[in-house]
Amino acid sequence: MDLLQFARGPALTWAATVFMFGITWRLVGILLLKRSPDFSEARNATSWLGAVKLIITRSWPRREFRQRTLFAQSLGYIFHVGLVIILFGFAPHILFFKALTGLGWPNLPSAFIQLTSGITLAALIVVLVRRLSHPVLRLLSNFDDYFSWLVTFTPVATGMLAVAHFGARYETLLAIHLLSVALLLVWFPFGKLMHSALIFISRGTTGALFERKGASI
Amino acid sequence: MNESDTLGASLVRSGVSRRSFLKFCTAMASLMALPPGAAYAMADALSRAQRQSVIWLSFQECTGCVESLTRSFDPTLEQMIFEMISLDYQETLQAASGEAAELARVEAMKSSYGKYLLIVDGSIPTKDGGVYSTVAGVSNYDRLIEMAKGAAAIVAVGTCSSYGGIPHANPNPTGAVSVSDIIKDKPVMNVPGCPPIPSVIAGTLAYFVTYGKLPELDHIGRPKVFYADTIHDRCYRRPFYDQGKFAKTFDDEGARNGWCLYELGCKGPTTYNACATIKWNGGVSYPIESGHGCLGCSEPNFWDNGSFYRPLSTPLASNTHIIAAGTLGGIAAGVVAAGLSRKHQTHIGEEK
Amino acid sequence: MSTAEIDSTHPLELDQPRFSVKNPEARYDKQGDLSDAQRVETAMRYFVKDFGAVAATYLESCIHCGMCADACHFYVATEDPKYTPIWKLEPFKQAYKREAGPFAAIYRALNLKKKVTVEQLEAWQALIYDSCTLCGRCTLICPMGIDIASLVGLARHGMNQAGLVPHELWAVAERAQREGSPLGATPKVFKDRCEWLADENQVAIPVDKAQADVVVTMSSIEIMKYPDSIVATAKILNHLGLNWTFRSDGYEATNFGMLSGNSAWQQEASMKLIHATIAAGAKLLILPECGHAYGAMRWQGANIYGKPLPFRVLHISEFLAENTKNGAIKTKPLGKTLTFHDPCQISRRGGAIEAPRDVLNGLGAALIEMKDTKGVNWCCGGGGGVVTIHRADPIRYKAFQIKMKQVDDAGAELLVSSCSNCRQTFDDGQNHFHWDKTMLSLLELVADNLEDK
Amino acid sequence: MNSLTHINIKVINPLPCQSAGLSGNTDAILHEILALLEAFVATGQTGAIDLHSLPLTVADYEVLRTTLGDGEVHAHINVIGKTEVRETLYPGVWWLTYYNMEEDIVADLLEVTTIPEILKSPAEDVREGLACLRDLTGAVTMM
Repeated sequence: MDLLQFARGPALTWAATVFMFGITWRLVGILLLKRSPDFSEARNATSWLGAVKLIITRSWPRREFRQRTLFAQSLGYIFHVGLVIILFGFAPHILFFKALTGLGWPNLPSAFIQLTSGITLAALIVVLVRRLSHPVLRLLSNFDDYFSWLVTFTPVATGMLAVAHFGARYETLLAIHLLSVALLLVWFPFGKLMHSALIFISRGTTGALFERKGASI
Repeated sequence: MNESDTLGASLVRSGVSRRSFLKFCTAMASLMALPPGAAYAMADALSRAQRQSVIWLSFQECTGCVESLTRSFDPTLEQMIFEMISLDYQETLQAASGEAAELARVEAMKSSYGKYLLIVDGSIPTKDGGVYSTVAGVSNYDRLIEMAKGAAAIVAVGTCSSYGGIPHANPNPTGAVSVSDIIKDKPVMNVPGCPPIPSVIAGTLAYFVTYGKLPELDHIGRPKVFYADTIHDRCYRRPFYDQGKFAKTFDDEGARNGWCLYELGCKGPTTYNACATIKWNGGVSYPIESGHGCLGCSEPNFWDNGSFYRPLSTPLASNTHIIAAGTLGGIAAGVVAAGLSRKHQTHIGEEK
Repeated sequence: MSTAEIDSTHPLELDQPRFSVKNPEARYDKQGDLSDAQRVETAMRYFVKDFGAVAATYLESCIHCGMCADACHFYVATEDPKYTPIWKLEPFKQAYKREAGPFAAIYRALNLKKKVTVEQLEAWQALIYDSCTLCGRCTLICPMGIDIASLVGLARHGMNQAGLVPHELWAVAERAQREGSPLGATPKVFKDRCEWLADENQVAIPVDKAQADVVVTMSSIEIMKYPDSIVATAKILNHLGLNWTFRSDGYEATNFGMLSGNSAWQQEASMKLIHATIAAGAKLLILPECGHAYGAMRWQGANIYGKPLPFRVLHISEFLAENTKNGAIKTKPLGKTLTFHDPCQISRRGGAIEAPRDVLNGLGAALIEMKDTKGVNWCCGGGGGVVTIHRADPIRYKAFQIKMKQVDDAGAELLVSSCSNCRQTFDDGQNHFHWDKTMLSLLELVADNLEDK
Repeated sequence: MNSLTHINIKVINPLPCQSAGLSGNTDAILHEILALLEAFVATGQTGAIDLHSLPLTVADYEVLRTTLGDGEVHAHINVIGKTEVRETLYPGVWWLTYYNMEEDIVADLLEVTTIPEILKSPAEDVREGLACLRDLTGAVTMM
């Protein structure tokens, strides 16, 4: 079995298995913890509306916070949007999803994907530099932050190299790219990357609790 | 050296003019991307060389490789290689049969011991003592060991002898292996392809006859002159790949417009061969030009790389049952973890 | 440190703009005689006890983006990264990951998250208590929607059980538990005061009526420092002709058990009010101008009681708003511009955002909103028990400068709020900076301008 | 669709083109010829360029063909398919095109030399020819 076969075969299978195993473990482990009933008289009965509202509105900062968080927010948006475009717009990726789910959709031009990848990589590097240099971020950061950055950065970088056939033979680059994705999948449930699922739960929880009280969300 | 023993002399005897020989050398040099001047040096060296003794062993194979070489559309040019070699044993082509044939092999081995070139097509079954393929009562394995001893070099023609090929494909019932899996102490060159391009077989043989050594090989034993680039690198449809224009089915608008076949499972990006440049049937076409994706036949394990129509960027197998089991396991682990935490918390509550 | 010692060597200081215990010469920021190991063990157990699904969701969700720092007045005022709100929870998070999270077994087995140490907990005392007013501004900036303030509140439970509460906060909480009030407003003092105020102001102040429709509570800060609020409350309720009463078995609305992290004390204080209201057969419990008292009773009271409360709970500003809107309270036009400081626990976290504005609207006052107002208002810096802690004064004053600038920029003639703890923090800040703005009480403003019937 | 010819396959030219279908490689080739010719004049060193190995468009070929033009010599060799040998407008620069029996180009070369090897009569052939001629004329074989 060569590297590419390993990457496309067992590596992806087991990475996906660990991914699903870890995600369900973590989510079930959190959600099944005890929950106390709230007997207080609700100000607003439709607390689920608050959950929806906060999930949507927290996607951009309130006017009052805009000035202080503009840079961080923009940076976050750039690389997140970039990742989404790359992940869901690039033809080979769509084929990947189609093979898994049977669902396909039109792809974006490859040149546009390459440009997006370049911008995303640049933004990710700025993210890292900022994390290393900003006093607050440096204090907060731990292994998870840096490793999660690495496993996000690597697939983008190796993907770009594979598309450009640069640095090694294509099958090697493709294998490395797929292995880096496997690493991402394996790490995903155990680190902060889980925020892509938890963001809805966390925002929704606060939104519902606060809407009940009529508190600011 | 007696001049009448030279290749040049023997060519003349068999009616090949020196100009046509030079033309052959020019074509071969161009094919192998040798420096343009090399054709003359090649012709010069060849005409003064002795005919190379070649012993060709066919093992677990389909004879497609020999067919490819002998039935090419352009017989005179590629087949000229047969003028340059003394094919002392080839079961399909030789006139002799039975004991006479085996005797010819032994004879050739003795007379050219240490100098003959051993060509192998077909894989070597190793299971059950190699009983699945025998010639004259001798297993392919034993015959290869025996014949490899006196060979100057070995050329594995075709994917079967190079990498095991189709007999090696899962579940590999005969325990088929490649030449290089068995022979470790001789230079082995792989000329894979199912079958290899005739000019590639001829070109690599011409190189050995000319220079007395194997050309530069890549990491899996293939001559770099023919196997340095992927089909994808040299594909005329490549610009469509770069633009992200893909045929989605074999008869859609994209297919009619000649768009890239990546999504239809083309293995061009990971297949190293010269099909896109040399092409087949005398340069007429090659699979992609005929509208079908590359199967990757010159690569190891090409038969086991999922469906020929499965795009390269997709997982090889959809092991949904394993992933589903993982998901269920995760739910179980989550329930246990939450249960333990709750129990722990209740315990603390009671302590108080 | 024993109880007697607290009373004798660290007495209350009631002659300063800010009421607390005197600044201790020697600090005792550890309570009880637990060994270090026991303190850690206790803190862990009580941390773990609190990790329900909600807290777990929050603790799992943090992406270390650091934005919460930009919402926190202590960080913005000092730019010291340790005041980043989520950093204040580091040992708490550590305990969660190690002891209660879904991967706790792995974290423990591989020691990926170290055990929390007593040094860590001591160092974090200053972050969990001194530099967090539980104002929840960070909750509004968090892109993951994590309610950081609620987590700090939970973290205080373990700290309290481990005996790691700042000296002054523990002293007032302990006194509140023992005497019924953190600042010496014992039932006797309270009753005497009401009697004296009634005489002095010619206003009926019913105490301990056996039956009443409305039970009213006060904050000890009001009782001891702003007794006019008692008079104002009485005036308004009498004006409305309601059958109301104070109850000497349930008058103290502040809950230092909650602020210091002592759940048992918190429960006891809340149950007093609940029982008193039920005993009076009242349908309404009015909470005074006190921020955390609102959160403690309005949103946690029923959960402490274990079932829905058999009466309504209103903050005085909500009560005033209801009666202003229905026309029961009529006031003389104020004719002045004013700006309103939203108390965090009532506005941002309590949900009573529009009530004070409805009241001010009824007063005919020209309300000039501050730049960041309502839910995103800057905290005064004194909530969550911080104002009692002398050690926290330097950063509290720094944070207060943000507030002063906000008020000055609004440029209104009057400054009003509806929280006596904010009010005393403002008084203290005004005194410290020799500022020209004095914080007024919304309640008193209404009472002073009542239209005679 | 009743015949294969109705299948509408358009084969496109893969090379990136700048203008008028040119890849830009012709300039490079012309400069290489110049360098080879200079070297040949100075030192007598012959040289060659294998056009088959270069990515050239149809338009490139056309430009090269018209730029180099046809010189005085145009020879045909008939061995296993034809071979065309042309001198260009620039003496010493030869264009050799080798075809197989199916008339596909198997090699396409530009040579810088006085006369391409393939035009010369090989010495052995000359000797053999001499022998044959002697046999024919009955002269005494001296070899």
